[in-house]
Amino acid sequence: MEKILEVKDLHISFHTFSGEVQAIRGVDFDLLKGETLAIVGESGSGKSVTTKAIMRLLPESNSEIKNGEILFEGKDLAKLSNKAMQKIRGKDISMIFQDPMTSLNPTMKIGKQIIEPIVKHQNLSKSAAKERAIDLLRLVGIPQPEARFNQYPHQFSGGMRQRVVIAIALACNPKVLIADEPTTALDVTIQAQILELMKELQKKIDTSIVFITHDLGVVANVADRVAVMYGGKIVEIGTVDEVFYNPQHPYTWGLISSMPSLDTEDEELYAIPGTPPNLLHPPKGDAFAPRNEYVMKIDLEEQPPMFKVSDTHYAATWLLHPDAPKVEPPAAVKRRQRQFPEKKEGN
Amino acid sequence: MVKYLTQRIFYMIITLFLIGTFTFFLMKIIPGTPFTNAGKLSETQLTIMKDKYGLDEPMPVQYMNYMVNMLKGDLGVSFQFDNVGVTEILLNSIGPSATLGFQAILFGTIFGIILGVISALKQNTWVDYSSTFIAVLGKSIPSFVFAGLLQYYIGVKLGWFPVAFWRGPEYTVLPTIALAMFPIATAARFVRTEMVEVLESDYITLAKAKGASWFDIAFKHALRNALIPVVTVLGPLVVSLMTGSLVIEKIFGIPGLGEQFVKSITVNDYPVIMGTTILFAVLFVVVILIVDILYGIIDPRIRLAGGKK
Amino acid sequence: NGGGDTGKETDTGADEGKEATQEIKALESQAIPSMDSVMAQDTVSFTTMNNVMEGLYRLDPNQEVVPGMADGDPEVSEDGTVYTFKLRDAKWSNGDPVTANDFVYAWQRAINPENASPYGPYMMDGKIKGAAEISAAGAEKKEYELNTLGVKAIDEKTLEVTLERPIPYFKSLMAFPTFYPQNQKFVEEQGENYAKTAENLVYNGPFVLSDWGGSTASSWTYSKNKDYWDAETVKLETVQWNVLKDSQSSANAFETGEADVTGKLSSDIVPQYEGDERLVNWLEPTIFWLKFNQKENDALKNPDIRKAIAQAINKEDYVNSVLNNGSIVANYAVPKEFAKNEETGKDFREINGDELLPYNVDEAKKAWEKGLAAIGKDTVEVRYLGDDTESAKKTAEYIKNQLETNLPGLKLKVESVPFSVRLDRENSQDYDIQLAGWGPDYLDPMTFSDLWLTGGGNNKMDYSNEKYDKLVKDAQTTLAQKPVERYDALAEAEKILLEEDAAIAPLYQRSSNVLVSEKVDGFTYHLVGPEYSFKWTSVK
Amino acid sequence: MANKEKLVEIKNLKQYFNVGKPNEVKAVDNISFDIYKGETLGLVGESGCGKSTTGRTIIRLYDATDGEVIFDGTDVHGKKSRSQLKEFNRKMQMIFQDPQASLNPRMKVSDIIAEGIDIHGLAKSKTERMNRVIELLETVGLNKEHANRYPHEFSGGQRQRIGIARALAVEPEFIIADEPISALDVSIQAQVVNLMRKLQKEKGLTYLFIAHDLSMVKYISDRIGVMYFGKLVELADANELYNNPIHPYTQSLLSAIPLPDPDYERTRVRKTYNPSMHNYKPDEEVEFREVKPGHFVMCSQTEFAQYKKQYS
Amino acid sequence: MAQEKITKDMFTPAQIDANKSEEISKPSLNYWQDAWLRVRKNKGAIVSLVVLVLLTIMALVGPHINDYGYDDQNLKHNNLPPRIPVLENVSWLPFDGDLERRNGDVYNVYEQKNVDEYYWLGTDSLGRDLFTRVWKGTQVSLYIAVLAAVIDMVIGVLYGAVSGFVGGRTDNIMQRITEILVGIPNLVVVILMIIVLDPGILSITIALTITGWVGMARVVRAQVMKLKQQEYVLAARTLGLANGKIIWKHLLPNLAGVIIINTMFTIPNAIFFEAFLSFIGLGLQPPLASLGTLIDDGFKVLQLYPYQMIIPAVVISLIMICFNMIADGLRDALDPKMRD
Ligand SMILES: Nc1ncnc2c1ncn2[C@@H]1O[C@H](COP(=O)(O)OP(=O)(O)OP(=O)(O)O)[C@@H](O)[C@H]1O
Ligand SMILES: Nc1ncnc2c1ncn2[C@@H]1O[C@H](COP(=O)(O)OP(=O)(O)OP(=O)(O)O)[C@@H](O)[C@H]1O
Ligand SMILES: [Mg+2]
Ligand SMILES: [Mg+2]
Repeated sequence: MEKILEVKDLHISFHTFSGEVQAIRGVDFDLLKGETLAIVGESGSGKSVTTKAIMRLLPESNSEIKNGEILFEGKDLAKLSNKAMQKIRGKDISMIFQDPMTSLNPTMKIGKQIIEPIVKHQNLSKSAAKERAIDLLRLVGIPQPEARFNQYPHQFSGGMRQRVVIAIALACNPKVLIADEPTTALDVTIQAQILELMKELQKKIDTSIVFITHDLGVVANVADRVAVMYGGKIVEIGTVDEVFYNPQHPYTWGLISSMPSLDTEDEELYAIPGTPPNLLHPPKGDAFAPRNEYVMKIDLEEQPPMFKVSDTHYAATWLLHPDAPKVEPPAAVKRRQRQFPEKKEGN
Repeated sequence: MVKYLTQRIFYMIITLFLIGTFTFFLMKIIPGTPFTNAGKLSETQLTIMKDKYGLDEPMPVQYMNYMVNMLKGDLGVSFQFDNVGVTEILLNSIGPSATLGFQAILFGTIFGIILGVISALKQNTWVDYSSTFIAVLGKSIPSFVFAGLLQYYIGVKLGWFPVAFWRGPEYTVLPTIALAMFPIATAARFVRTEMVEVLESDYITLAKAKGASWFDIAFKHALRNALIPVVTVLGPLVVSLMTGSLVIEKIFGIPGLGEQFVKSITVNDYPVIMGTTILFAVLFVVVILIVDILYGIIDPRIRLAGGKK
Repeated sequence: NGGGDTGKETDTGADEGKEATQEIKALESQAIPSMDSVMAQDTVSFTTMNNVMEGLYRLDPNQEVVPGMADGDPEVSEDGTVYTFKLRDAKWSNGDPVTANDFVYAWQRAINPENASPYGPYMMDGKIKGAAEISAAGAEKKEYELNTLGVKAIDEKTLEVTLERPIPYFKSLMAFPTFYPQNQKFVEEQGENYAKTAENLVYNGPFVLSDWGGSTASSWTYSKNKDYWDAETVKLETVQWNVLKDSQSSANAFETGEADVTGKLSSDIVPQYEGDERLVNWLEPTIFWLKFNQKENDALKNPDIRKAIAQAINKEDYVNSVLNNGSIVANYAVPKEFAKNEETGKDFREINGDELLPYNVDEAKKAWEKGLAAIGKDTVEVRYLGDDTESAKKTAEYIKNQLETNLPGLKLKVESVPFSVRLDRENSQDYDIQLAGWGPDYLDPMTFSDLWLTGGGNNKMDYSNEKYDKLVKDAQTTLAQKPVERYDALAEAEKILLEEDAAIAPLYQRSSNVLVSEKVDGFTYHLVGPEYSFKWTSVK
Repeated sequence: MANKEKLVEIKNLKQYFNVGKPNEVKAVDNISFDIYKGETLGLVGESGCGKSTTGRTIIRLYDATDGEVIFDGTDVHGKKSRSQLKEFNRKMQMIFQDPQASLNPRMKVSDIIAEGIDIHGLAKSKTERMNRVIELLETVGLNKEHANRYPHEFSGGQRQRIGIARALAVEPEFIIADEPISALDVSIQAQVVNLMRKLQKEKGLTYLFIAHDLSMVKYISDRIGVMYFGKLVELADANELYNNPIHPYTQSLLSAIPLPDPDYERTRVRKTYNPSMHNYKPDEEVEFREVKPGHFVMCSQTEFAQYKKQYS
Repeated sequence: MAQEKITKDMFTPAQIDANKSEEISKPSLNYWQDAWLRVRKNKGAIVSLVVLVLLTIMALVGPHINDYGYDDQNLKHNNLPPRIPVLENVSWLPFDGDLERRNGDVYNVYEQKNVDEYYWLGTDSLGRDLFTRVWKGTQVSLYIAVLAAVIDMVIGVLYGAVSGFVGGRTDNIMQRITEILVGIPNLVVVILMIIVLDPGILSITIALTITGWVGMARVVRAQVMKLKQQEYVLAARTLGLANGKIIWKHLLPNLAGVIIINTMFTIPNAIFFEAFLSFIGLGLQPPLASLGTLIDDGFKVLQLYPYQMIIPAVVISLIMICFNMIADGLRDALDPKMRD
């Protein structure tokens, strides 16, 4: 399939009072046309920074792309002028944010907020734009869109606001949609509706989606492929089945084990010990090493490369090195793994 | 809304009543008479004059009379001006003051906002620093100094605008600028602080993500959200500017309320002092009400009936 | 010296050959509070009336009393208490003739307690017969008869005035606007509206008032009155007035040609025009002095201490460096260049000279020691009361510094208060030392001398000296018609006041400064009452 | 469990906001339930349904509009003396949702934790106070080095543990945990939940655990109550509720939970809930009824009959 | 990645102390230390702080540096422009004792008046040394600034905090009271004070106390209404903390930023309010001066002796700019949001 977006060896730093924060330390991935790539990882692992870098929305004052390319349809976005970037934003690539409560301008009517990108990018007349906006509202399932058009955000419920944000993102039929935790702030029932809506719309306009979340349940629901981030790097990437049923990286194991399933009863939940790495002083070796039960000496010395597990599945852990001792993944993971080969054959 | 307004107006009346009462009794304990040539008056003549102006009545009676007359809309007769009603004096002098005040607020706010927006956009650059500098200067140097400098350099040396008097639009230019320095400084500082915060909010990021230009972001998206505190501080400022700045009016020879008020205080012209105070207070409470209504207009989330009490 | 003309004859301007437009722009420090001559009480009103109306007499550029509505000099009775004035043919601006009854009407209005005129009783009580009685009756809410006032219209053109006692300066008093005539018919027609705006007035002066919207108006115009009896003397077509209080602004307006004549300048501005011909300066008959309240303060009751204080202030430095506006040192209690003896034509000051209580540190120190010994103290603390104006405060600073430096052991506590508060405290004698000034309303030393009579309305410092009282009383009564003796008595009294008692410590006699453009010819100011006359002014 | 001792009884509790104004909100509308000693009662429901309000009213952050909260036999909302109130404050504590917002950024961790100790005079001396703080820190898995630090130096999970330590400092019997894990990320949620369970075992604590994430709630709770628009619509044993949800809203809620299992997700069908589906008649009494032993459902008489037939 | 370095033995399990990862690697700084670190990185704030300290030192020491007392009058030497040894020879510096007449003539006043002394910043109309007076005035103005700040912080903050925290009827009444206070023109209030008070520092203090804090009270009230819903406040309440202590321990420290910024708005107002009070005779007793009164006085002779106004104006502007820069720095440093 055609690659629409490629991120190559991206390094991003922030200059803060305390020093240089190396938030992204070599991120590689690509996004295929029409697919959904989920990025998971704990808080602070660099998910948002990666996506903001794609949109060039990082604060100009203290952020710096130290290295790497962001190729969108062959153009390197990192090198585009501001003007040119404005043309791409909202038209070719658009974005949905985590919190629907804060991502709409409280003092601007909903309609105006939707019309804005349409007028800006599609050269439609005001009335045509309005029609399009109302269509969009209807499309995302807002009842009485004509009446709602002239209301303010505070008159909408959380779920409806998130629909509006989605409508804005979809206004110009973007080729890439980046959703940064679009449902974290919503409760489960509404989350489910929004996820359904997004999938439905994706089918209609065939966009590619980068979906950020730390909820593995949501990932399982929406993703075609999954990238797991830790400490500013992607540590594992693969299809959703591969990552869920045959995870390779100890961090992924930890993530999966820490979620109770409906049949976990009295046993204690697995909790990854320790705290995330301090990106002001990133460790020399594997960033995950201090929290890794299976840590080896090499983890403390060298950063692991991406080891190939299958054509679509890679993981950055020394455990995959041929010299590494074989380790047993935790029970919770093994339970899934057992089912996996059958599934794979079934596919 | 109606209920809210009635309640507000009820409070306004109480406030006005208290202010009126306070000022009235204050007038009475001020030493001295309202008669400018009191030094030359004999006892008999003083008695005659007090009698004429009702100053010989017992205090409670004078108070009742005043309050009753005020309710009828009669603010009494001035002492310093022969046979001239206070209402007439106020009406005559509020015009120039209000015109100036309005222009100064308008110009000051617009200019201040632009200054504030620019420095928020260019945070921590020399643009920002110089606008901060201007703002601090505007706050730390009294307006009469600007007035004096403007009059001398622009009026006398360059001759671009008339140095004084009140005869038409061109006469308002210099005093307006002098008077606007303070609102400029205030608006600029507040807008900057608030804008910096607003510019970090999610909806601004979303606006950027939509591909909006910096101009749209600053003026269409951010500004309105940054205006609430500006409105809060400018509200009372409007009143004080509209009711006149005595020094500016003195320097530019403007027949306004500020000058009038100071004059009436120095000559103990009680009715004019009272009248001005009440006018001031009315304007003040009305402006506060307008500010609260403006909140609702600027920010649709704040509904009158709900949030603010 | 009378003042009058400024700017020596210069050829500039005349070269142009074409007739200059007779228009002047002038500045005034405040609006006109009242154009009703009966109700007016301030200089701006008086000045305006002086130019658009006229009484029996007016002051000319040499400060001489010249006939106005009166036709020549009055006939005075033997005892000097009955004056009979003949009126000339003159018209109000509405065409009505000016009659004797207009005077009677106006004067009766001025004394009528119902009107509570602020100046009427002050100018008339004790002078015009019956005035004091009417006032008293009014104050006690008793019946009174306005006809009992000593003013009668013998016929259309003859006015008879009866005085309480002979008043040598009575003619000059008649130039004061409170004694102007009023057109009865017009006033009664207008009722409440009389004098509200320029349209609600009739004029009989050199100009008529126009474009005056009333008391709060900040500009107005004098336009030449074609019907004025002496219209041919009047050259100016218009004088356009604007209110501008700030001196610096006035100077700026003057510089840009927006004003040809400014109001009186504060002393800060004067040095800017040092040596500039356009700065017109004259000595006012206003003296500033320190009043010593002798009611309670033991130290101030002691004449030596008072003398010490009076002599310890370097007035020379003060007028030259602090005021720096042409004001002069005053070592006297009656001003210079003020009252001339009607018989000899000599200035009152020539009798006593002007070294009555001069600056002398040694003397002051001696007196101080003596005084301290007498009261048995070596430190004295007194309160100093002054106005809260800029210059009064500067004066206070200077005096405090001088006294505390020159008189060891003296401490001054300065209190600067608004004018009305100062008056109030003066009335209740709630002060120790007070900086006060006195400006006269008529041209006679008596306006200064009677201030210090025992229990006098303006004494307010418990000063009392029988000899002083006798001399002044004599001047008022027995010597009233003997100008030379009268002046001598008053001069003698002044010596007692200052040299013997040091009841007050005179500081300076104030001078006025205005800017007058070169094109203005015949700029005329006055020393009492109204400030300016434009009757004799023209554009070169 | 029904025979266990009741610790808290909530009877007909109502909490309305802006009473009498046009924007009146019935945040909690007449709910009743009991909490037994030593159990964890989970409370779930969609955002804005009144979960937090219920918790806050129970702990008296709000004065109830109506109803009673009986704690250990006395009515919490009855007028009480200062000392009684203090005692009550000691026995009942709360853990908040936002670990960032619930710690004063300007206070040291030791002072935050010791606040309750100070208020209730639980330490006689400085050293005793400090020892107590250290003990608490260790209880929640932090160490004494952390005592002198400020909240912003901690990660979310650590902050939440500090919040727990603060609540524990006064040795409460009953803790209301208002979405204690919603703001945390998955791996840290596990830490906090483990800690809470450990403490419960060790100290015999009773929890009211508010959340909207049902899988965690199921894991930690003994019984679960489901709220909808200010009303409690279903209350049952955790397993029972999961396996046999009766109220259509509960069913819809359960069907919406995404599980970390792609296969399951591909086949999941979501049920929707629409309050009008009940078709209640105006005069029908909709009440909280016991459909099965220990399993209560908000239903009308007809529904009750139907549920009974269907589920038991 | 250097493959050759990788050896087999590197693939043996390593020992890592699990507890170690709970440790925080940053050194422990307390809140204020941390804030100070941030302020220190803000160059503007630091330069301003240094300047302000220098100004303060000068305010204390300045009046004693030369031989002139702040109230020594010498009328022979009045209205002299600044002249400084050495610098007087640098032509573009205004320290040569020259003045310009209205007509543009430049003349040396010292020569004209035969003065040999040097007055570094010139003299005023009473011949007092401006250098000494300016620093004396700085003393007073700094006092006023501090006073205003204290009043703002004590009364304004407390009033606003109580009003906002208690809410309801109390809030309503307290708001009405401030409305009345603001509604009465300042001038009228001042008249009242003239009657009751003796002029001097005390009456300045009282005057400021009556009117100076209202703005702060409003801002604080609004903020408190926001903050009191914060969970840490609720937490304190569930622990049984009394309201007063909640305000003191929890709310006030978190208002620091707002309070600082608002104080910066109060200070210049206070400095000129003092000048105004002095102007009407309620403020400082001459010969004492403040920067405000010096500016007032200097303004009168601006065109004649411009230095008499410019010098105090420069000092006051310097003080205000420093205050503002420091305030900005502090605000940023104290803002928890600005932390990394
Ligand atoms: N503007 C900034 N200045 C300094 N550091 C920043 C900035 N933005 C992000 N960072 C740092 O970059 C790192 C990655 O942050 P990022 O927001 O990408 O995390 P995330 O994976 O999206 O986490 P979350 O799940 O909490 O959203 C963090 O350590 C963060 O502190
Ligand atoms: N102080 C208050 N004043 C007015 N209304 C309030 C107040 N507090 C809560 N409400 C309203 O009461 C209802 C219930 O709120 P509550 O916070 O209890 O919901 P919740 O179930 O905890 O939601 P969430 O999951 O979002 O925390 C909401 O509609 C809310 O808007
Ligand atoms: Mg993020
Ligand atoms: Mg809640």
